[in-house]
Amino acid sequence: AYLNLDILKSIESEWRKTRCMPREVCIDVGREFGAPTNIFYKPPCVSVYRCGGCCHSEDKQCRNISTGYLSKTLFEITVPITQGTRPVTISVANHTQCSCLSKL
Amino acid sequence: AYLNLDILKSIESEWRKTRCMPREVCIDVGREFGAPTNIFYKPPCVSVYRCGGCCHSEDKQCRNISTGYLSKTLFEITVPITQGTRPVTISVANHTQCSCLSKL
Amino acid sequence: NEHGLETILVTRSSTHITVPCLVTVPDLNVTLHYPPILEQSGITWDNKQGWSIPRPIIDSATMLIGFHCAATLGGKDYRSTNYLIHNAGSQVYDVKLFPEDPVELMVGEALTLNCTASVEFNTGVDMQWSYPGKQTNSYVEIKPHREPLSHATEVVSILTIHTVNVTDSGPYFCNVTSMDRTQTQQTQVIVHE
Amino acid sequence: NEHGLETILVTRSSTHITVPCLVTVPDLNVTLHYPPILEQSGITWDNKQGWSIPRPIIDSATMLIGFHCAATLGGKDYRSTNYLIHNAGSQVYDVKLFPEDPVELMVGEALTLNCTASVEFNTGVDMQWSYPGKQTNSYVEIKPHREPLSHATEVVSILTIHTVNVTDSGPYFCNVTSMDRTQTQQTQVIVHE
Repeated sequence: AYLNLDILKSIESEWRKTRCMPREVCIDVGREFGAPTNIFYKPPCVSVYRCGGCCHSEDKQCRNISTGYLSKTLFEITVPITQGTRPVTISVANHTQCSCLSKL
Repeated sequence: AYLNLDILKSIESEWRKTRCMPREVCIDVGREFGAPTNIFYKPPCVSVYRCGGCCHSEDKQCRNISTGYLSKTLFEITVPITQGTRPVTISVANHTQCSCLSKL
Repeated sequence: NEHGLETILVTRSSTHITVPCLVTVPDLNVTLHYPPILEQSGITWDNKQGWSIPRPIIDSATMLIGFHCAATLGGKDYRSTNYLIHNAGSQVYDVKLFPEDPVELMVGEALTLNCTASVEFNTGVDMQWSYPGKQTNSYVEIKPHREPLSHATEVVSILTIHTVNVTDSGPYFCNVTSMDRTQTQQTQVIVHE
Repeated sequence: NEHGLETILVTRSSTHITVPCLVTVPDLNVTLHYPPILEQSGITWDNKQGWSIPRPIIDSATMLIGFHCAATLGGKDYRSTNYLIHNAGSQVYDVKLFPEDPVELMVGEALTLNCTASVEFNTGVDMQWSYPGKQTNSYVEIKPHREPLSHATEVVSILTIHTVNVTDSGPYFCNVTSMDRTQTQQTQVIVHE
């Protein structure tokens, strides 16, 4: 018997779509930078690329092999509000190349 | 003093990019379906859309308000291998609309 | 403020928020500018308070910046400062300091204290420690963490001294200050030679 | 097999994998088809074994399907079955059954037993329970879970009986079967009236 080529094609396309590569994600700024618990960011998240996707073996993990940094400007609110709200610029890691690296 | 409009523009764009909406993600099939521990899928993940992004209040959470299902064909390997490998078709939830819903 | 930005607070009980564009010319035609929102009805003008926006409209907006008022008088355009809307809680439900029992250590060991407070969503709290080492500035690491859960937000401050000294013995206080008050928890640390 | 698909296993110690395209015409020109891979050098043909691919090439491939051989003889094209490559482990490092001490319950209470095994990456194990209720088919929920960690994979099977009965008293066995053997853990459950 021969494997239906359409099945093979659709499986290859799914495998390509789910490979380990930089993917757009939302990063919670307060959590990423360990901000004090009386500080809020507006917006609370920024959009950057981080490595994601699946490796075809459990001993591998999808990791960044090259990384840049993006500047993002946000409003920073400090409570109590009397301390005011100000625009701040932060530098956030942005993965540019990924690979399935061995865990061992 | 007036807020620099460029700052406002870049912050608005960041807020739009990180809003709660359907986003492409990789779902580990074995984990999603609670597969037995002697079954492997090739590829191990499938690509679907799930709600993601940030709400602007901690009492809100980004949830799907409408969901479809996508058919995906994969190979299923059962160990010991003598039981063979076969193509299987699964139906995976695909979020089509999202909203910041109240947790309370 | 000096950044051309005012913050309007929305508390849990607010049914409306007011963009406080005050005018000296009572019948001046003042327009409200705001980010793309779904529903416009219910937004009303009162020349003594400013523009009033119903809470559901705020909740459904994807972003809460870009609110400002504009008017034209004598052919000249005027524009208010920019307003940013912030959901703010105020309640601190409880504060705990772990371990709760006194801690006994040998010199050179590591001390970790975990101060955890459960607070109303969107409540900002300032978490400060006072401890013997603060004066003798022995090397102390303090890590904050904020985690919104299903019914409240958990705020945490973890104090770590990697190698304690006898001078690190004494009372350790975790002070949690919210908008209206400070709550304190305390534990005792004893370092043996 | 009947799906036109053969699985080639790659174990931790494999330095090469062989795509076993065997031919009866020794000097036949057989080509190997494979998914887009980075590095082609090192792939060799041996008409008694088939195509041999060095392990690093397999490790760097994004996908491990679409391997097959093709040849032309007498103007006619021939094509082998399709090969799928699967990294397979075989080691079961240890098996634990929690709680380890005997469990005492009252009728109507819930019983939860957690069988956890640490296995080599990519090791498939069949986890089966034997327990008194299996014959009297009292309502039992069994949930598997697989979690690759930093040095090994944790495989778990959680057995739950929501409302136990006296007939659920007795020995509970968790049998973990890998390619070459079965390991068993046991605990005792006592249900009081």
